[in-house]
Amino acid sequence: MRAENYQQINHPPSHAFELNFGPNHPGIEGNYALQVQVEGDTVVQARADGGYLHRGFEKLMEQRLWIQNIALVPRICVPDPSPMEVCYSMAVEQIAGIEVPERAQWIRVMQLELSRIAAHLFTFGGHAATTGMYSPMFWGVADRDLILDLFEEFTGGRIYSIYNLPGGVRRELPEGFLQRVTDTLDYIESRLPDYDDLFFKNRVFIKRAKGVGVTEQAMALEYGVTGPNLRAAGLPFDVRRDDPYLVYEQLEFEVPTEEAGDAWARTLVRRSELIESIRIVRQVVAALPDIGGPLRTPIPNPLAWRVPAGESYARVESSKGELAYYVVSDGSEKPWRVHVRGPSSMHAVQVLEELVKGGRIEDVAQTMFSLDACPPEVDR
Amino acid sequence: MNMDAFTPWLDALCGRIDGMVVACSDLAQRRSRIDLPSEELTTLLEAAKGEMGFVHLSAISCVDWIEEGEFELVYHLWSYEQNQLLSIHIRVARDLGRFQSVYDLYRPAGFFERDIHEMYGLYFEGAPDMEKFILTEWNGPPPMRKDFDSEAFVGETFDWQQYNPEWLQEIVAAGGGVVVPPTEQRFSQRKKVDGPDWSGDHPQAKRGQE
Amino acid sequence: MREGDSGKSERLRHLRSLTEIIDVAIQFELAAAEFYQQLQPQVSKPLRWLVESLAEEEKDHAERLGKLRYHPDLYQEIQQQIETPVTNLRFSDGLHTPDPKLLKSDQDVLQYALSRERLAMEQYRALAEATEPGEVKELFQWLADEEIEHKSELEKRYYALVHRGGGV
Amino acid sequence: MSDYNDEGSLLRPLRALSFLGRPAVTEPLEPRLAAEGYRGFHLNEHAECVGCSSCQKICDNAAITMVEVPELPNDEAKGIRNLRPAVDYGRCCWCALCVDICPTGSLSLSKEYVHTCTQEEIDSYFMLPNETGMHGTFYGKGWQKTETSDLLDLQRQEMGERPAELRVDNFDEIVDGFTPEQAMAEASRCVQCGMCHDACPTGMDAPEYIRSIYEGDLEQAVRWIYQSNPFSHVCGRVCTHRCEDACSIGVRGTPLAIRWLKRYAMDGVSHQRIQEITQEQRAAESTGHTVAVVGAGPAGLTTAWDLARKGHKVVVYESRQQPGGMPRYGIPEYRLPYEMLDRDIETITAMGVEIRCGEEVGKQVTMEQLQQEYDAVVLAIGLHLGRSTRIPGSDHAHVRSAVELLRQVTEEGTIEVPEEVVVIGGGNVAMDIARTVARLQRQQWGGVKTVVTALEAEENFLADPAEIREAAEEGVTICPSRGPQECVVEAGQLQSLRTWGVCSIFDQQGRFAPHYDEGDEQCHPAGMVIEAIGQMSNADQLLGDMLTERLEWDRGRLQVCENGRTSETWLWAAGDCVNGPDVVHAVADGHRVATSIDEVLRGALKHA
Repeated sequence: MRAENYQQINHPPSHAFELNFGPNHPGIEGNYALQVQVEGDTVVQARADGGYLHRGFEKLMEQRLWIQNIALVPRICVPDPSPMEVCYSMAVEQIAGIEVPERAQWIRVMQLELSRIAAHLFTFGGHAATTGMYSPMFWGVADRDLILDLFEEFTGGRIYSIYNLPGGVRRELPEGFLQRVTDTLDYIESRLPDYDDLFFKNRVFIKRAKGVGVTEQAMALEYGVTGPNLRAAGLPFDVRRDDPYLVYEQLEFEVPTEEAGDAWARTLVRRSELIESIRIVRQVVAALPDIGGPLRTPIPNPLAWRVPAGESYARVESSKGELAYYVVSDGSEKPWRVHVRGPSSMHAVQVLEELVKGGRIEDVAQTMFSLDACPPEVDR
Repeated sequence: MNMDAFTPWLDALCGRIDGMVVACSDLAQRRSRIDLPSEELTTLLEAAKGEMGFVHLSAISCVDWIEEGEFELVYHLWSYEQNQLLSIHIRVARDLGRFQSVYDLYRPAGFFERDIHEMYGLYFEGAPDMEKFILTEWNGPPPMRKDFDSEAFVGETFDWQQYNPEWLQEIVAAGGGVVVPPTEQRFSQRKKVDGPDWSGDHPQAKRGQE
Repeated sequence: MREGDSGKSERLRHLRSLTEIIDVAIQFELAAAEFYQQLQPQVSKPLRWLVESLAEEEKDHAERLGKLRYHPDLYQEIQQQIETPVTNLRFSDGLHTPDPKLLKSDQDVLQYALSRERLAMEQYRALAEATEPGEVKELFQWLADEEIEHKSELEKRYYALVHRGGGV
Repeated sequence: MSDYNDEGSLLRPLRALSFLGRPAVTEPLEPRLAAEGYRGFHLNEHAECVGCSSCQKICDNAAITMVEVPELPNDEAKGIRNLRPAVDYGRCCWCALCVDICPTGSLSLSKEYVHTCTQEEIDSYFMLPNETGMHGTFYGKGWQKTETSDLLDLQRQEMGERPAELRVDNFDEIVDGFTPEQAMAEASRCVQCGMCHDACPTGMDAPEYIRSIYEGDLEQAVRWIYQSNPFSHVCGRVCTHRCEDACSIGVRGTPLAIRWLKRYAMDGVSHQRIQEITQEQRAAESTGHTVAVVGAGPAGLTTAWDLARKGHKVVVYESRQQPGGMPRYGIPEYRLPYEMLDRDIETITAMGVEIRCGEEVGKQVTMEQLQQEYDAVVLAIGLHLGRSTRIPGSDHAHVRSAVELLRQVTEEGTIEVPEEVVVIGGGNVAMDIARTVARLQRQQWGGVKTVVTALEAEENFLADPAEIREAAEEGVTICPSRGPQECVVEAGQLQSLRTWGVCSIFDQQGRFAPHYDEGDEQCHPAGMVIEAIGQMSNADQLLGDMLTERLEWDRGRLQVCENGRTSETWLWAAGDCVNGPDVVHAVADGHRVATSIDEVLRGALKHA
């Protein structure tokens, strides 16, 4: 909401104050607002306010050719764009009945997991910053950049890969790329003790994060929470394992959980997941040289391609949780409907409103970041 | 988890609920689709949630079938017990503009129904909050409706950036210049030609100079 | 100056012989042009342009030779007396006129024109062969080359017409 | 699960102090180049780009504007436009779909990361990419089209055809036609650039009918086809398909089989339905004007078709026993079954065109009569006479003209051929007669001994490459670069054709000027020599001396204005006799002439 349109909520004269978090706030990935009422340092009421990043993607997608949307979807989630293009491609492939060549599936897994590592590093940084720790923030952003270097090399773009097409991926990996992936993963692994020292096992951080923004399992299930936030409440559910796609069935990885469901538990789950993702990428790196074949099942000329009438609900596990695309085709050159189910639309609205209630002002930002709330996913 | 229970349950459900159709059920792909009359929705949701553990409402999708005058609502349910996704499809009249909320059964509906109300103008009765969320400052029609032309809105509301760089001035001076502006070829703006125009003389115009 | 005067008259004497050759050649070309001009109304209208263009060409050739005749360089260059070969008379052979009724088509007209050019070419070539090496021989050779040029130009038109089905 | 009870340590963060002892990470100030394959700013090889606008069509952000650059070549026949994409970097999203769809492969992206400027320099966001890039320095190509990323299908669907051994002894049509799957796949390759439309003499709406085929709506395709061509069955089979020469897919791949797609659409709709569809465009009322057309070939009948659907009464005079002109009397049936030609003609007569066969102008009826009886007359008599090389011996009775022989085959069904035949010529007519003779030889002699001698080297043959290939498959011997010198006759019997080798065929200006190697002499044994070289008309004979004299002529051909009108206000001329031989050109001409006549007649109506 623009400042000039802001109308103060009339509340009874009391010692309650109203505070606006956002739409520009360092505790938010992007632009988002949380209007909170505080009594003293305690939040008594909260209301999420979205729309600052609304670009009408779902409407736009109804006006564009099937493959043009590939250039659009990564923009729905800036910190973790790859699942968007993979999930959209999967949805289209399901409707059109396109088999994706095996090599492309492995490469997609690598892309998704690298993207998850980058996203988690980013979240660590952001989370650390909300608790006043700026070195881990710089580290998170800087180390994420090393992953972006890899993305630049194999997809052609640092953030928005636009690397997938329905049917596969757009180009072959560069010469010697897998070695550089290994090197970068080695480096990031070697950095974990540093992160532990400064962040995960930092007493200050633990004190700040423990017990903050608790989602017990029952509540998490009730509110539709997914992803690391659900696993931090003890439910070992992961789309990759339980509704598998691509070649995840052939990969070995754990689904780490925590029980407490608080900010620290969520961060610990992400830390474990990052290690699992490194493990997955290493398996892909080891397997890829032996997986030949094409990278892409050719699709008809995209200027004329008509996806047969039908619908599909494609799901992937993004760094934030269950990401799904509901795509409907009426048999024309463009989608009839694309519904993006961003995982943050659950934990960034109703859950967030609930969690900050009763907490302290200084924990609001931390709660948001520990939930890994991604506003563009909500706004679309 | 009792994986074998799902299909019999689905079959039995058809007997219990009038007009329910299992459009497809692919257990290996973990996808099933049910079509049913909108008034039976709550019955089905209660059964799914209570009997088969479909506790997770993954999403509610709305599709505007404008020519049929209907909104299609799709409830995507996931059962952590069955590891199955159940898509429940119902149709509601577009004109009516209201439908019952399932918030009492599924809290996530709070977000999805609010979103659908905002984007499609379909009001959900019994929902806790139908306030605007994303389009706080929007007073136009619900934009996701098929009859709202967002590009026309953009065209009327915003100016196209005008450029006149030196290289273009030179080309114009030499007799060239902009021939096909992007709007003409933009897929969404492309004129839909229904068929040949036989009224006039045989057209000979060259495409390159259009 | 006397030397110069006598030198000049000497040159003129030679020149007259050379110019005579050129004059004959010019006459040949002009006669051809005239022939084509007279032929024009006698052939079918669609062929007239072709006959006319041939007349124009022959006139062009004559003009070209005319320019050569008065070219000042020629005065200085030519040192040699010519014995006009007997074959010179052959020019007249080329001047026979065909029956216009036989020239029914563009192909007929072109064939006739080609035969004329071939004749002239052969004539100059024979003259060149019968002449001692020197400027005069070169002149004949040059004239022969000119006719080859005319002939090959006509041949191109002929091929384009007959073998490629295109315009003349 | 991690150790949730870990309380953490206050001292552990101090370990980070060790970073003070580590060397600092420094990055140089110079701009660094991006990775290979980075999607930077656009590069465009202007010499390769054909201005097809595919980049503009795929751009989801409307970032591309097509700008006409007058200094660049513009050649409709070759499918080259002087349009080049200009990119608005306020809109571009660097997806590189433009690169991957580019039919020529001229587009790529650079390895530069950054462009920025002040508001005053905002014009710099709009640029015309060239070979060097937007900052004037070439840093190497980043994202380029690869085989995997290429979004176009460059390979044409293989047209099924009967193998040589099955076709060489009969006149059944050779090609099978596309299956629906093939047609769909072939149609899907089209990028709708419209180069084909611009190159087509009659401006066929090929992009539209290809799209209709792709959409499975063959009736709509037929509608689009009939927008510009009543000889749709004929052109779907034997058109010289200049459209395919201009097709931008053909720059790197095989051009779309536009002609076969047209054939597919026409064959896919019943004859009955085609007639119904074409009747949609018939004028409701008659104008009362009458037009006579001389010659029932493509030009004449197209004129008649156009005029008839506009409500004029049209009578076509045809000297031969059947209408169709060259498609019937010049094209062998294995390429164009008479039935398909008959269908086209039936569609035309169903529009109300009356065809009077066996009425030869100059004999049964005179031009003067036509002038008096009709409001306008169209001369569309084609080029039905074959030229002769007039080499020595070419006046022998067994030295024949190809067009006459082909006509004889059509009229009589077959002719007797000797065991050895030599054809002179390298065009499609030469191939037609050679392959016809080959079939007859197979029928009459059990084997093929047909030799084609042509002045041209094989790469310069005027004939379609497919024709040459198929002729060779059928046993015809192709002898390129042979110049005919003499038809050798001994004791009144034709023995052979004597040829010289051709060392060069064009002069420096590209004009036809064969040079022979007289030492390279061959004698091709021949019981018959067929001359398949130039063609001509007998317009002046048909017109009569008076009219011939009255009319204006241009280089031996009837002089017509751009609309096909002669110097006589009542007389128009169309087709091969004006433009030279080509069926689709004749159709185009027919339209042009009909439009002109219609305008004149309507003008007369207004003034009357």
